[in-house]
Amino acid sequence: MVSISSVFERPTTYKGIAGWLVTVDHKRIGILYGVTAFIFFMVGGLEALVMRWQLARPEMTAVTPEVYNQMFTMHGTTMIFLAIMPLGAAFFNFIIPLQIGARDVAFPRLNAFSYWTFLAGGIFLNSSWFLGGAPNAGWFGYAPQTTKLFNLGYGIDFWIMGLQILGIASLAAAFNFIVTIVNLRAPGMSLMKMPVFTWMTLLTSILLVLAFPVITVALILLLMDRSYGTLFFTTSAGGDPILWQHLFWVFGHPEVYILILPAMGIVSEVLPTFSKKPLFGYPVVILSGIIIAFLGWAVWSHHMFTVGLGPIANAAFTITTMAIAIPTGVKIFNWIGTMWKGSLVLNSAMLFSIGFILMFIIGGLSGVMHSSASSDAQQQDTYFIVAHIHYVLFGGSIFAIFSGIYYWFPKMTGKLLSETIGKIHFALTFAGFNLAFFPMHFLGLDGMPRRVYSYESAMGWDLWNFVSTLGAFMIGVSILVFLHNVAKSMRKPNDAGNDPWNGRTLEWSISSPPPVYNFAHIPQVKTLDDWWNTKYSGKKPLRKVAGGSEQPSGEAVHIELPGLSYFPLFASLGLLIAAYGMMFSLVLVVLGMLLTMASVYAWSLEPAEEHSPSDPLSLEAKEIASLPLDARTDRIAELLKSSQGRKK
Amino acid sequence: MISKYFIQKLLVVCCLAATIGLLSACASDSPMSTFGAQGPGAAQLEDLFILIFWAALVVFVIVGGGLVFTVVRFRQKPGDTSLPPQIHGHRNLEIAWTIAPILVLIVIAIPSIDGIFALANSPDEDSLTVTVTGHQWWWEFDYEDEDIVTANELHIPANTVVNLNIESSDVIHSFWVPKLQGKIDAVPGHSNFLWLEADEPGTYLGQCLEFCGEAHANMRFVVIADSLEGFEDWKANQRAPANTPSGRAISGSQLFLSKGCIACHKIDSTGGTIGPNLTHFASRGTFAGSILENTRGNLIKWVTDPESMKAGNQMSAQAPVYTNPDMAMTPEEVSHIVAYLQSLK
Amino acid sequence: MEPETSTHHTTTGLNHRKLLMWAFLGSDCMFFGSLIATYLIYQSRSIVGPIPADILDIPVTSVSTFVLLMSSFMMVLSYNAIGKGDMRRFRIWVMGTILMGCTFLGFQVYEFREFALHGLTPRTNLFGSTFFTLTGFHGAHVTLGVIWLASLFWFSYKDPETLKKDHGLSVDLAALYWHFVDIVWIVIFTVVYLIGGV
Amino acid sequence: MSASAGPETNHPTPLTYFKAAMILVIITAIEVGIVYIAALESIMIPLLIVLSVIKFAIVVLFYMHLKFDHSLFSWMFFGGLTVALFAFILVLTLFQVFSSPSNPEVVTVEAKHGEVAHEEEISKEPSAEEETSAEAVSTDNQSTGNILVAKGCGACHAVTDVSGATGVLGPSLDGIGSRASSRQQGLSAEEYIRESIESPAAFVVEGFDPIMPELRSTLTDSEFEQLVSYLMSLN
Repeated sequence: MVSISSVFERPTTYKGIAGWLVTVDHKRIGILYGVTAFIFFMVGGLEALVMRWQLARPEMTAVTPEVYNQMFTMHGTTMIFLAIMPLGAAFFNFIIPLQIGARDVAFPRLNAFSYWTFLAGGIFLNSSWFLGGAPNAGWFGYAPQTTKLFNLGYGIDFWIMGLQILGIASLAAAFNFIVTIVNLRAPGMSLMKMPVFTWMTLLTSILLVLAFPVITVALILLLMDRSYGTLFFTTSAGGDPILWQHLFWVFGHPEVYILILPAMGIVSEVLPTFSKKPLFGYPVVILSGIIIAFLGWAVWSHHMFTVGLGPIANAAFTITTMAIAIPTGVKIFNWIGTMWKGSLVLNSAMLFSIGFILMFIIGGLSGVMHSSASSDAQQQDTYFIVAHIHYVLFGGSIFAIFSGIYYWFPKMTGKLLSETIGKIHFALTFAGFNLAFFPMHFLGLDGMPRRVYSYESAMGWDLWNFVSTLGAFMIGVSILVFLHNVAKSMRKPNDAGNDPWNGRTLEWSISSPPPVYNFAHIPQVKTLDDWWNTKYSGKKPLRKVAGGSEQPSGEAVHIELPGLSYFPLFASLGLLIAAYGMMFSLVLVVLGMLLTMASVYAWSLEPAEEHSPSDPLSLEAKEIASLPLDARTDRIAELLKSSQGRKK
Repeated sequence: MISKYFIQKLLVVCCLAATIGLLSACASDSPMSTFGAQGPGAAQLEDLFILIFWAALVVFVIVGGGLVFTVVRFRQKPGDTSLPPQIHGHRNLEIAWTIAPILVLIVIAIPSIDGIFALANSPDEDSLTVTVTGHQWWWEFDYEDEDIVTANELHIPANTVVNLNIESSDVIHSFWVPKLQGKIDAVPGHSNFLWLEADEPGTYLGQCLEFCGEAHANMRFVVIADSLEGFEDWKANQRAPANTPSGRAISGSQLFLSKGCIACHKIDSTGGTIGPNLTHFASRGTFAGSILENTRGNLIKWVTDPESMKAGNQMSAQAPVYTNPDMAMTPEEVSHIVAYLQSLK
Repeated sequence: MEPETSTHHTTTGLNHRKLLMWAFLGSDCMFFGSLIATYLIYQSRSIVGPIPADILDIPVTSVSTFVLLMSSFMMVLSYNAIGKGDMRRFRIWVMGTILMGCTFLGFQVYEFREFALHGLTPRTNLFGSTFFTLTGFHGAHVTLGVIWLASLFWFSYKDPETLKKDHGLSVDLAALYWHFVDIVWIVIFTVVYLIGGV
Repeated sequence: MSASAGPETNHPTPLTYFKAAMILVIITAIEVGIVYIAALESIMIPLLIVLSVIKFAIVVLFYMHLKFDHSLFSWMFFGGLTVALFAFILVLTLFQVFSSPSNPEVVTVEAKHGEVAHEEEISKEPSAEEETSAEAVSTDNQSTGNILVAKGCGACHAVTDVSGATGVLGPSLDGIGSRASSRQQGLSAEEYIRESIESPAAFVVEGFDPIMPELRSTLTDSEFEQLVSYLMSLN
């Protein structure tokens, strides 16, 4: 095949920044996702602190109402699309191929494209602060507040185009993980032998590919209204703002499960490991995950109980919403069942998981409180709802993500995080979180509306707002403690070993950090928790510590790895340029789209697995593949050691 | 060991007691609190919430307590490296804890659905009807049968059902008087229904609850429940034509025309409908989305520079006196206009 | 046009790219579902005319529908040809599909122009907004399909052997996309033109 | 190369494809026929839906060869389709698309806008005018006269026939449609009116103060067009 290499030499470098720019390795992409998303998480957190500062006392004037509106819009949008979702994606990327015994994801270059597009969307969205003001109509962007008639600036256009770009990134990633999980499982790993985290990733990806097209359409309608004068949300022409709400929440509710299902998956990995027991009722946990994912399509109107859908619709959605509590409750009981009679190792990862369950119980119960449409008439759009979503998304998702970080950090870096600092981090987070968000229940029941930049002392909301602000800053401190922990760990030599937690799933069977090709030999899976069962099946694994998969197989394997590529990066860059063009210049739109299209063409003509002969990785992989099974493990350890030397 | 468990259980109980104490403590002092309902609508919702709250609390104590107990009881003993029993599940137990939440949910679902229909159906459909229109950022109350249009202050007779048609002229707002009834959104192009009833004469705070733009936080209103006679007096006053100005108010009334205020504000039958109807402005206790007390000092500040009193308001953005330097008012002109406004009893 | 990581073992024995295509088509159902639902909600809510019955031309659209259905027929024949390694027939049928796709797009351009002349633009009323958006996005899908097929046509000269690989997988994927665009039109033709247009 | 597009031998022959194409064409012809047969009006919609579902199924099963392929593909496609059908039928139900137009909530909304497409007499009316006027703007004077009042113009400007427009602050608008063309050199009546609304300070009639507020931003494009064409009609 005549490759474009005549024009464009295929990248070969793995070193330095250039190595990261052209990488297609799922582990590197996972780390990129994690680091980028954590930075956005801190940006969103700073926005939250600005808001809490403004609300610490009545009638503060730290920010203007307009800036405050931009703050809460960007806080919500950032946390959902730029922090929690991509932090989940970081784990998908790093862990899923390892858990299912694969060399990489199904489409490595598409995976790189997902990351770069996500980064482009994040940069684009946040650049709005410097280009005429951030979006200011809430993360839900209700029309007609977002139409040109009521919102003239560029902010909403940034929001629309930013979400479209992030939608492309999320869709590409979700398709990738569906195919990966369906098609790249190790031999013998049937669906019911898949780790729970892998299951929840599959469900999340399915929800994503079904939910995102809906918001894409809604955003297109809004964009056309704003840019081309269509009438979808122009009420004087008969346009109906309720249509926006339906489209938004048909997407928005599954989106909530997109945020929480990976968290449930992480917790379902951490609890059994540190209880030294299998997950209690594995099939039931999977089934309730499936039920939650699909009931999610029948409950969205509970976000709209007060828009006047009529009593019959409200009653119907009350019942479906309450029904969600059943599979959720079942999961919680199964988690407690997992710990029951276990031998619980209460380290940082486990503490965050236990904290997750406790906070999620509170968030779930306050959710049941306003699943009742009539009770919700007194709670909708008050701080009670703010408390609820933070108990679910912070007490839920973020706690689980921290748990996942403490759990998998040794696998990702080869280094253990400090347990002492980890426990301080947990204590600060737990206390700060409850201090910040529990009082919001009181504020809501006392009638404090959401999204107000100020309040009067006469309303009687002073005390709890002040307490809440204290808690918020405590969370801020806890993040600094966490960063300190990471920084400290990164400076010490590798000390984790391959399997520091006596893990259950395949990722613990290989070295930490794993070699580029993950498994020198694709494992054969016989049971659920295969690695654990291998270890305890009577015949002790010969070289548990040395790394490398032990399951022998007669099949001769030729390690082939995806080739590096420039084009995912260029395709994403084109999208970014085109998005700016949508606002400032048609020329940029054309240039950006041309760049993207050219990159996609070049990409599809570029063979997936071709390596230039000088590619060091290719040589390495070929060398490993040629070794006899016994010798591979040692060679990998050697290579890893020397690659670390090279880095310094 | 046992004493340690005891202390931890005690801690849990204390936390819960504190929670309940806090819940009841915060109920009293806020004028917007959803506790201490003052009308039958809000009272039903409050009863419902308290029922759900207790159900939730029981569930929390059982499940959360169970979790804490499990964690404390089964934590790894120092030096213990043995494997616990490997239990994979227990079918009957799992069926039991699937059914248990269903039962709890049925208990709260029935009164919830009852509440939904109670909220949607007026107990007295022929009673006084008011059309409420949300504007950025103030509320208009139109008593169509009585030929009265007012703003930011909804007068109702106490002990009487009042039917409200909730509409919007621009973006989505939400009408909420927590002491009297649950909220409902004001959606442009739709007409939503809500009914209210106040047990006693009094003043009840309300606020827009759906984010509606820059001055969302400053879009409040009050519901004033009058005695039956008081309400009749109020109606009679509101129906009367505006007072004829005298003294300084005469020049104020001329400025009201020449400065273009009339383009948005109606007095009697002339004027626009973009801003609040000012025919009986001086009879209202508050203005500017009910955030400012209707005093001379506040009025002078407001008419001089509305933006400083309520950021984002439409008047400072649109009225030529604020946008066109040639049209700006002198302090004297302001005081004349305020005199005129204060004469509109 | 090499399938990614094709030489690897796959759990189901199915090709990655084909799985991806079907997942995408499942997802695209939600995309067109949203647009069609928007159309149905708004079709009778326009405040000013023209309304669908005034302006939709069923006979003309029936012809363009026929064209699109026939393009699907040709597409399936070209897929059949590549499966048998018959490159000549493949080129004939795929070119036929491209031309029919272009004809369909021509009809759409004619229709849009005609409507604009009769006072219906996306800014006229809700019917205009939803109609142009729905059929416009369908047209965009057709355009993308035409570009895709044209690339395959070009590729059949450049590297015919790769194209024949895996029973013509690359053609199969393009064909699935093309047929999907066809079935979306089947729904639009019924819902917008036949039911809504009279 | 173990991963293939599926067992090719199972796929239908060109003859099957041809038969499928013929069935598709015949069904399409029947569908178009049904629309023009008055006798079938009452069952037209269900009939059309059934026929298009058959067409849909033929293309999916034969042309997209789901009938012969791995069942996983069917799961993926019909899974997406099912969720789409479920969610959007629910949405359409909530918007009462399937219920009769006499439903009270629909009437509130539609009565406001004064037109229901199902009620033929009303909806056909503007269409007759459509033929002569390319501008899709209703020319019902009274209703656009109302816009004058609703948007506050009537507070300052008077129009004899409109009861709410009695203001004296600004010039009377009677006959503006014919007068406006002579007001400003080089500007047509329509251009003058547009300019005057968009930037009120541009031309101030002698004897009046420059106090007209900028109200263009409170009007939607279609409202603005209605207002302009209404003013143009005042001769």
